[in-house]
Amino acid sequence: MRGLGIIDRKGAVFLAIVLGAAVLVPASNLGLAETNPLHVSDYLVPLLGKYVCYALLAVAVDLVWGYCGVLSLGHGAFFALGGYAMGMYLMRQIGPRGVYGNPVLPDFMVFLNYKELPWFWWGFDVFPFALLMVFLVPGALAFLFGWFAFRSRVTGVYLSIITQAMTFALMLAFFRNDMGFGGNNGLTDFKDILGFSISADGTRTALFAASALALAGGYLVCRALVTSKYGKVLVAVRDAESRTRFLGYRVENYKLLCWVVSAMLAGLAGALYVPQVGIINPGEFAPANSIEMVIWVAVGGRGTLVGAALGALIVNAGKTWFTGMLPEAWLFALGALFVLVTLFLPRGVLGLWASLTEGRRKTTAPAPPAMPAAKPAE
Amino acid sequence: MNDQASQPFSRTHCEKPKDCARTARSARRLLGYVFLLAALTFLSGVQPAAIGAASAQPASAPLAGADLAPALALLGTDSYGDTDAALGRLAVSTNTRAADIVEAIRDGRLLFDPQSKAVFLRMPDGAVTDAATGAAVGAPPAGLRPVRVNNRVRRAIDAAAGALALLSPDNQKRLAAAAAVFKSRDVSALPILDAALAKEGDPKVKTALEQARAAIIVASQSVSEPERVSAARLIAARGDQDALAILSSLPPNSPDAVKAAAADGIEAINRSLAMWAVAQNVWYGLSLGSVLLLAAIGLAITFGVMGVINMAHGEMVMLGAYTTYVVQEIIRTSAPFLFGWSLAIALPLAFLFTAIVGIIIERTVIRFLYGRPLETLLATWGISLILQQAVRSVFGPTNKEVGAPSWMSGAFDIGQMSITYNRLWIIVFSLLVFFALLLVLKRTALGLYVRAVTQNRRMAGAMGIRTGRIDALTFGLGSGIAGIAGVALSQIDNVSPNLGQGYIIDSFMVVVFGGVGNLWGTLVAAFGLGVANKLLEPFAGAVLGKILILVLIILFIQKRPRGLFALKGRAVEA
Amino acid sequence: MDSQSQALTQSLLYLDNVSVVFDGFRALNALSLTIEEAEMRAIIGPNGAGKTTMMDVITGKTRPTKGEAVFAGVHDLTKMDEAAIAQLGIGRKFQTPTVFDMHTVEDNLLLALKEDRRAFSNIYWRRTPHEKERIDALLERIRLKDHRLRKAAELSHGQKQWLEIGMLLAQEPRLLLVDEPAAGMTDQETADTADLLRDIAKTQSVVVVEHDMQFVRDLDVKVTVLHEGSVLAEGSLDHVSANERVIEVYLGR
Amino acid sequence: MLELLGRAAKGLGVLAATAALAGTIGTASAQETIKVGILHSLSGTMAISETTLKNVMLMLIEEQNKKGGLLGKKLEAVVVDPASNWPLFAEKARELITKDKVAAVFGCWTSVSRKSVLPVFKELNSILFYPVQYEGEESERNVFYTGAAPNQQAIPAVDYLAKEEKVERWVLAGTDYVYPRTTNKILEAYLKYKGVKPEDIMINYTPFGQSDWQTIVADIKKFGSAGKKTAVVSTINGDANVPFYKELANQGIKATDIPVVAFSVGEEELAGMDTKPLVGHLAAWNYFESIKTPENDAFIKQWQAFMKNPKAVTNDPMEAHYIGFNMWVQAVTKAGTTDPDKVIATLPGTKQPNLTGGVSEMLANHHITKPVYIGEIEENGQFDVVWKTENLIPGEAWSKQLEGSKDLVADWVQLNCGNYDSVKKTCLGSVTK
Repeated sequence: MRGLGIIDRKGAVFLAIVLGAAVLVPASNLGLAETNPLHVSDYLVPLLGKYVCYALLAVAVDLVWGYCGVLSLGHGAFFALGGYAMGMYLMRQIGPRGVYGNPVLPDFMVFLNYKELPWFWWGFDVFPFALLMVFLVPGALAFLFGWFAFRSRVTGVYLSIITQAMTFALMLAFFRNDMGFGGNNGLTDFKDILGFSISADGTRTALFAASALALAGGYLVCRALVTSKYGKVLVAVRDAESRTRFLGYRVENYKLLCWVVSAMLAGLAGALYVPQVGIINPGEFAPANSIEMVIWVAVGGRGTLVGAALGALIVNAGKTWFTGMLPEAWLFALGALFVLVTLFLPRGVLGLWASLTEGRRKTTAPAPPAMPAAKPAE
Repeated sequence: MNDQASQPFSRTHCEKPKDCARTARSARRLLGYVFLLAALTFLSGVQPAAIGAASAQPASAPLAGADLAPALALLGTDSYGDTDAALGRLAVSTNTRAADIVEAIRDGRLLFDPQSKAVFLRMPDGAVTDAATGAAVGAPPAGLRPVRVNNRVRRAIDAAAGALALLSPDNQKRLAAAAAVFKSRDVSALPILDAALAKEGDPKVKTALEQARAAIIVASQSVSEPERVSAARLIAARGDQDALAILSSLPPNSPDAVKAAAADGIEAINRSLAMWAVAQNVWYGLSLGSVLLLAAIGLAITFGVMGVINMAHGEMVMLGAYTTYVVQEIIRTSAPFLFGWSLAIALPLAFLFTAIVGIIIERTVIRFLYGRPLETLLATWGISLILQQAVRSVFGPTNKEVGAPSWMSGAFDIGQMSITYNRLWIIVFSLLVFFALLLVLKRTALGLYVRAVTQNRRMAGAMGIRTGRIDALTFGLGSGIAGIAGVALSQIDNVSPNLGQGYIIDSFMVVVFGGVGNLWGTLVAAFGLGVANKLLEPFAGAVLGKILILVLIILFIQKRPRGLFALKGRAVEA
Repeated sequence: MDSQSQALTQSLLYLDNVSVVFDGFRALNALSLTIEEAEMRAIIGPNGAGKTTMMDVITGKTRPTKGEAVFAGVHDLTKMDEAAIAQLGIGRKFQTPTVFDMHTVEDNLLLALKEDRRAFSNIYWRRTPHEKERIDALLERIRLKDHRLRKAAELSHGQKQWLEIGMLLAQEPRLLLVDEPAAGMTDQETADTADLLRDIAKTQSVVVVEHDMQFVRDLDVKVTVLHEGSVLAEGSLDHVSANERVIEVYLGR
Repeated sequence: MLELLGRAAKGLGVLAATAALAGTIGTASAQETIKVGILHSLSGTMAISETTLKNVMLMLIEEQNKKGGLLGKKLEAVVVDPASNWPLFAEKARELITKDKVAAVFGCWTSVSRKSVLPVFKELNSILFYPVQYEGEESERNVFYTGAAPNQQAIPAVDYLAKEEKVERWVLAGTDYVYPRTTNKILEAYLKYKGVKPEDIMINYTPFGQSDWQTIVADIKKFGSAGKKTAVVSTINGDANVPFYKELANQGIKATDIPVVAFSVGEEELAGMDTKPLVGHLAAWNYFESIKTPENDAFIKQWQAFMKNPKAVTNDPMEAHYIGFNMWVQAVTKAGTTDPDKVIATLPGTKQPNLTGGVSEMLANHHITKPVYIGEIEENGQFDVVWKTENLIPGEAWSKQLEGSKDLVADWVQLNCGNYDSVKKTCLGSVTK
């Protein structure tokens, strides 16, 4: 690859912060006393960990939306599938410590009278296999879906809506108890991961660090893609798809590649998210969630990977804050935030920062055009 | 625990099955006498006194010339068992007030005094009278409580009323009575049935009576075999679920001929029912489709025509539903007589209200976002959150009651398929809305401007069309239609702040599936998906059915990337 | 068709009896046309004559309802998609200039260069000196040397037209389809464009669709007049402009 | 106004948190008050049911403060909104316990929300009072279940129908999640044990928020017309009930033909329906607003005053919170501290008069004794109690009817175990830390 050439100034700052957090947060949580002003409380660590996972997810969404013009309203599906893969591993780790003390079957299977483990649960007690599935399952779904959709040139809002249909269908399917994924209750009450107790501070901080590293890694992967000639073609596809075709590029392959990569990153985010929040259930497939992910990206600034991560952080921190601060009225605040951002920061928070610094130096981030992605046929 | 506290359970003395059984049995026996006595009275106009003698059973002796007093005494004890028994007595009472009292019990207008156990009857006009005499009571004692009714008592009421009605001069009443007997299949009803049949003039009622009679004799040992066979045939001719029930529940010791006849009947009925079932499912599909259409049609304007990814669409529907609620509340409190019209009144108001809300949204937010469809998604999503929370804080998070006017409740049958009125009306209504909208867009100046603006904003502007205003009006129109959809949906779904969320996804599916910007596409898509869904449901079940539909949509879009009715040719790429 | 097409290998593009129908409307009606190697052809005709549709058929954007479209005698264009046809060596310039606004002039050309088009290999791509030379040469030729690092969006209309022609050249196609290159250009630019095209036509075949009669005259090549989806007349400009029907339906009096 | 105080303090707390987020000083909030966490969704799909419970808790706490608070300190309610989002429930629980240092939490409605917070309460060793009827099959050291277990609702209801209505044919209709699944499994086993033939039982599951009931209601009608008396046992979840009953009414199914007994439909839900067509359908609960006792009358008055709404209704989960809160108050007073371990140890055995004239007791399995009432829907949206159990029924954590759990016992007093296998004589699974 092109080594450090892919990191611009913005990216450098971003990576510095993320990697810094990966080291400092655990250090302060474990090393410093509760009373120390710099101590990061046990409450904050998993919370920050959750935000970081969301940030990675947002980066994944931004890759397909910001650079390839594919607005996915179904990325929650990939996120959740990655989460379920990890969740299944964690369930198997419980072993005989379930309430029914069944060494093999998770509790929900015991009371649904499963006699033995369904085939699709096989192997999930082995971490490497589970980890493989974290990438493979979302990747495979994305490949299948994208292969058909891009080949038959489904674009714009039509594509967005069928991605939504996809996640909606999956949600209904996973809600069914007959599916063997725990139905509405999903997978929960995890005990430990890789032998470490999931509720131990050490594990928590380790998970946070892992998430931070994953975010940094994911960012670098996306960055490598978008700064390559491949990335230039992607942007070309976003801005003038048919023109790109007439230049002889197989647009569908270009889309498919970044679609699958994005799905896998989303899956990874989900896998890191589950052990930190302690539950995965079909609610994660809800179309509303997928819409929110898009909103994080828009708030942060589309087409700038850093902005996506920033947006995820802002919106979710805001959510945490509002739901505690004004439980009755927080939706007003959140809704207002979305409206105001669209009206006054068309290029998101980062866009604002960019336009402030524009005077001195041009931002290298390709600012999104008047978003052609979802133009209904007129 | 004071006696007031123990009140509710004093009535539970019939918990021991023995008691219940006894009361039930006695009730049935009494019912028998009712028929018998009534029959006799009817045949020979002898005066009541003679009747006791005529019916020689000793058990009936206390009933002879039954007077209201014992019944009323039972009614004063506030116990379901007694009430049940009392109804039995009332039914045989020749006192002209009996019917009124039965009716009063049903309507909860029969009151009793917990202390004196005296029973009073509140007339529909509110005046309290002495139940026994009907004489107006100047100062009714305080703490009167209505005689309470439960399912068991309700059944007794129906039975008694039905029994009396078999000979009522009113055709409808006789018809209902016949149906009631058909249900109860009480052997002791035979004599009066025969009597009624003998004098029955109305053919419709006659068949009903005959079927009731057949239902009884087909299972009775005391009837000759050929008669029972023909009875079986007669019932089979009904061809409906009830007939099936009777034929399939024949006593095992019935003669083979009867059994055979029943078997043939069952087979025939099942065959016809299977065919009707398909028709029924199609109907269900159509009515589901009409709901989808209603939900989507407003979106077909704001999203389909204007290209605004309007996530607040569902909330417009919700606002429409709440408008209906408010209207009904006002009517309930200030003008109850208008209730039948509540929906009619709500429609224009809902349209205006949501349209205005829509226009405000358009002017304050959306107009800055044209040409940036995805920002509209973001902003309208925010708006939808705000609207939901607003409704939640104004009306509270719980469901609100929206009543159905009488003309929208109930059902009627076509062959073996039952059509509920509210579904029927909703289908009709959705089509009306659709074609009205079509007219507006195709025939009016507004429609012309709308199409002009949406097709080429700059050109339209150049031609002096005030595009801003047209945008506002168009969005208002779309929102308004969503509003009136809400009025209809309030009849079949929750009226709660989450109402809209339930429809937004389906709406988008329908509009996109039909082809954005094509109203006809929306129509076909809505009904197509509805019917497909309902035809799948019996085999796949509700959940899998829906999943299959979604997969079907995904695959279909592969074949037609621009929906059902996509514009072809250069225009698309232009 | 094969036996036939074998016989036609010498002609670069061969359209025979091509018809295209959009819900009842005949955009092309039994159109037949052949273009030779290194030939420049001007296509004129009133609006809706089917000029753009013809280009759509050649570039694989539209499938003909019936008829043959054969390239270099062997490739059946009706069975290939845009990308494949472009890789065969057919370049197209649109009526309204479509360049990648978000990319620099240089990158626009880079993306057009005749190179590996596969997604994966483009991830590991590094710029080669050879590519640089070619881009420099192209910039020279389309007179955008000083604008190399500007965003295409910032170019003037004429410059965009030229950039797009430059991208066309970068593809090194055997056949160029050029749709109204002179539209919205100053007279000077128009003249320059004509020169450029004539220059190109020395080595590659060019099909120019144009309304501007003066421009067509400047090109001074064989002219085909389309009307209602089929060829109305063919020959030198003077020859066709003498044609009664042509005058009637197009040039007018 | 107390709520405002609560919010203000909350605000400070959260500001502190965000400050800590920025790496600056995080201040622990003041300790003069005893904080009580309220973890009920105020937005999203569950707000419909849970908002009332938040309000009733605020009322109870206000009441307690009027009585002089607890251990000489005032109680302070800490309200958060988990927004019907299950992971958010866990996060908020953690926030309440670690940041706000609440002494106990009253909250959750859906099983999944409870499941999602369980690990948090176990890890941080705090107390959760769970006020909703649920599927059982659970007993945790840190959780006290004040709602009904299946044996306190479902089975008595079925017995009543079999006896009083002579029902021989059963439709078990539910929303497809764990509570209906378990309840129906228990009922199916129970009915078969009672000699009901398999072909006389029809089980049907529908997704959440099912709004088109045409087909299913038609099926029920069909199933019901087989000559035997039929009843529907409904575990259909809140939101889907309205369209379900509306469809019943439209297709002309009256309570006298096919009665429906529901476990999730209370006064609150009826308030949102046109009850005229529903008259006679039943519900099984441990509390009905219509029950006449001095305690209940007082409670209703207080509630309507608190809500400033003379039409405000009360329901079963509200009573559960009433019982649970008062039990907690007793236990804390008795223990003289809010320290979780001491309170958890003290709670079992605590007796608290419920609102319907009985005295509920917290059992060793952390469930409570409750009376069971069957009510018929009346036109005025209230229930007419038609049957009640002779005495209070102790809640069973583990169902006797289910294969997996029939041998399990929960006893936190002697055995200190939530799932003790009485056959293997071992405490299964993970013993709590």
